[in-house]
Amino acid sequence: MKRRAIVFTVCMLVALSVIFIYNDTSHFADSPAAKYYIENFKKDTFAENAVAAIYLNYRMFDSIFETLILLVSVTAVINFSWRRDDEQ
Amino acid sequence: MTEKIFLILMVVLAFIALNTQKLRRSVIYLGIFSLVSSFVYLLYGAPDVAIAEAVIGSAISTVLYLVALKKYRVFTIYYTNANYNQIRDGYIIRGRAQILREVESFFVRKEMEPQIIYTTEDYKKVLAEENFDLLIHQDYDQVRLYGNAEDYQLDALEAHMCENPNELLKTEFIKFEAGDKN
Amino acid sequence: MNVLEAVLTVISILTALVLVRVIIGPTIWDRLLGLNMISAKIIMSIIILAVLTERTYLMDVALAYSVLGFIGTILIARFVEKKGEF
Amino acid sequence: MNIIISNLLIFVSLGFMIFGIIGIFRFKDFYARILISSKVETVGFLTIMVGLMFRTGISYSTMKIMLICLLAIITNPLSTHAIARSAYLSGYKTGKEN
Amino acid sequence: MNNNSEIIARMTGLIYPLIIMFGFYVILNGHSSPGGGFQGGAILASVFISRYLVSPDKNLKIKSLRVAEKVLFFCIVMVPTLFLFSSEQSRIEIVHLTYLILMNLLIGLKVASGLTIIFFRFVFYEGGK
Amino acid sequence: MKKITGYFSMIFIFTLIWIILNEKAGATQIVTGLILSIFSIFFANYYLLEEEYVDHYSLNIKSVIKYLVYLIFQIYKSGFSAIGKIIKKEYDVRISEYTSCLNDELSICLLANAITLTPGTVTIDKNGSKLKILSFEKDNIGTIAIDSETCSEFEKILGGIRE
Repeated sequence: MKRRAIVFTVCMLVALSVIFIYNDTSHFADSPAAKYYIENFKKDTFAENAVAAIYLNYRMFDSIFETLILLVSVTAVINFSWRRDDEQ
Repeated sequence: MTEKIFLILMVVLAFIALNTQKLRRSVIYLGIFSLVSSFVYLLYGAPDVAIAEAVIGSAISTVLYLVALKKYRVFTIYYTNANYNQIRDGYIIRGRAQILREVESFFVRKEMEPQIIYTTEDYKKVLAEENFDLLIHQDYDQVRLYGNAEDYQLDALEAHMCENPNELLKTEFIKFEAGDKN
Repeated sequence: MNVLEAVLTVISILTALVLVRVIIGPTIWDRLLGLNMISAKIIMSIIILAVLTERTYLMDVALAYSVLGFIGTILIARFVEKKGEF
Repeated sequence: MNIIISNLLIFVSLGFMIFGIIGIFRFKDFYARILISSKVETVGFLTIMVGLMFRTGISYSTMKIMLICLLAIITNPLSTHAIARSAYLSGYKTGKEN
Repeated sequence: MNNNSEIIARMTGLIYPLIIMFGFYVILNGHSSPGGGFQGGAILASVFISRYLVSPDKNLKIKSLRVAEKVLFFCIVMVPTLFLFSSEQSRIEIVHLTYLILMNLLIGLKVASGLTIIFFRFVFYEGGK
Repeated sequence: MKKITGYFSMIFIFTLIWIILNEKAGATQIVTGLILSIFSIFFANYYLLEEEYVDHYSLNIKSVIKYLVYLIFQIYKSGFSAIGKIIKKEYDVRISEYTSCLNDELSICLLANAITLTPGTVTIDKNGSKLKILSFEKDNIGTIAIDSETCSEFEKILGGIRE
C-alpha cells in the first residue's frame, strides 16, 4: 500500500512536470523530409489528406508490410487455436 | 486547460488500471483510458489516429480482453446481512471492511475472479434457489460461510481463515453435499 | 476567452468528477455506469471542438463513438451477468 | 441573436449535467444512481446539441449533428438497459419487500 | 438456450446498414478526410462483433474469408507495383484519385476480413472451456 | 408491391444519410449512395439478420416524427421532475410489471427505449409484451401510468407506427 502511494506520487510529479514545464515550447522534429512532404504532397499525389498521401504513396512499403503482418498474425491465430473438429 | 486536465486523467487512469487486483475492473478503466486518449489525439490535431483509437478501443480491444478473462474461473459470492433492510453504500463499505476484503484477496491470490453480489433477500431463500459457490451470512459479529463440500478451494479458504483469525468476528464454516441442495 | 472553450473546460472538470465515482463506486455496475456517462461527455466535447474550430470532419469521430460505443458496454455487462462468459 | 440563444441553451445543459453529477454523489444506492444518470445523458446531451445547432446555422454540419442525436437516442438506452439488466439478473437487490 | 435481451437484439438490427455505410464512408473518403483503409476495415469488422451480440451461437464460415484475405493481399502487392514503380508516371488527377480509392478499398476489405477471422477464432475456439 | 415500396423508401433514406455524411450532393455521391445502400441492405439481409430487413423495420415516417416530438417533450418534462428528486433526496426505488397493449415486437421495443430514455425510469426486462420497469417509489411513472388499464398516449402513437 505504501509502495503504491509512493509510485503514484512519483508518476504524478513526472506528469505534472512534463505538462507544466514544457508548456509553451514547441518541439517539432525539424527534418527535411517532413518539410518536403508538407509542401509537396498535394502536387505529387492529388490527395487532400496528408496521411493518406504518405501511407499510400511515399511510404507504400510500410503499408504493404503492415498488411503482411496482419496476414501472418491471422495465420498464427488460426494455427494456434486448432481443434480436432476443425478439419470438416 | 482542457488538455492539461485530460492528460492528468490519463496518468491517473493508467496507474489505476495497472494497480487493481480485479481484472474486470481494469478492463473498464482501459475503456475509459482509450476514450480520453482519443480525445487528446483530437486536441493535438491527429484525427486519423483518433478514429482508429475510437474504433479499436471501444469494440475490438474490449472483446480481446474479455476473451482472455474467460480463462479465469469466476467465484460467485453472495453476501447477506441480517441487520439491514436496504442496501446503501455504507453497508457495502462496512461489509467489505469486515470480512469481504480478506476473502476477495484470498481468491485473487489463487488466480480466480471473485464476483460479489449484495442482496437483501433472506439467506435461506438464496440457499434454496440461487446458484452460488459461497454464501456469506453476517449477523453482527457472527459470520457463517456456506459452501459445497466438494470444492477444494473452500478447504484452502478455511485453512487460511484458521491461520489468520479475525479478532472481532467469529467465523464458522457450514458445508453441504452436492446432492443436498436440490 | 471564448464561451465554447470555457464550456470545454467545465465538461473536462465534470469528467474528472465522474471518474471519482468510477474509482470509489462499490459495485462493478457503478463503474460501468461511469464508463457510459464519460463516453457521452466525450462525444459532447468532440462536437464542441468541431464547432469551435470549424473543422466538420472531426464529427466523424463522434459518429464512430455513437455508432460503436455501446458494443463494449453491452459486452462487459453481459460478461458480468453470465458469470464469466459472454 | 443565434449566438445568444445557443449560449443560453448551452448553459442550461451545463446546469442539467451538474445536477446529474450531484445526483450520482448524493444517492446512496445503485438503482437510484442509474435512474438519475439516464437524465444526464439524455437531457444534457439533447440540449447542448440543439444549442450547437443554433451556432452552425442551416448547413450540412447541422444535419450531421442531427444524425448523431438520432443515433444517440437509439444507442444510449441500449447500454443503460444492459447495465440495469445485468445488475438485476445477477441478484443485486435493494428493498426487502420486493 | 440463450437468454439475451430481446430489446438489444431488435434495436441492434435496426442500425446494421448504418454501420456498414459508415464503414464504407470512412474507407472511400480516406483521401480527402480523416480515415482510411485500416479504420474503415475495423468498423466493418465490428459489424460482425455486433452480430455476435444478437446471435451468439451462430458461427461464421471462415474458409472463404481466408481465401479472400490472400487474394486481397496479392492485389495490394500488385496494384502499387504496376502503378507506382512503373517507369512512366502519369500526371493526370483522375488516375491518381482512382489509385488512392482503390488502394484504400483493398486495404479496408483485407483488414475487415482479418479482424473478423481473429475475432471469431478467439470467441469460438479460444474462450471455450 | 408493398414490399417494393418499402425497399425504395429504405434506399431513399440511406442515400440521404450518405449525402449528409459526404456533405456534398453531386452526381457521384448520389450514384455511390444508391449502390452502397442497396448493397448494405442486402448484406444485412443475407449475412446479419435472420429475417428480411424491410419486413421488420419499415416504419411510418409521420408516426416516427410524432413519436420523436412527443418523446422529447416527455424527456424534458420528467427531467425537471427529476431535479426535484435530487434536491429532495428521495431514493426509494421499486420494480413493477407492466403489460403493454401493443402486439408488434418492434413497437414494444421502441416503447421500452422511450421508457429508458425518460429520466426516472429504466426498462429492465422484456418478455413478450410484459415489461419490467424500475422507477422511483413515489411518483407515477413519467410516460405511462403504470396501474391504469387503458392504453397510454405513447402506445396510441406507437400503434400506428407500422405501415
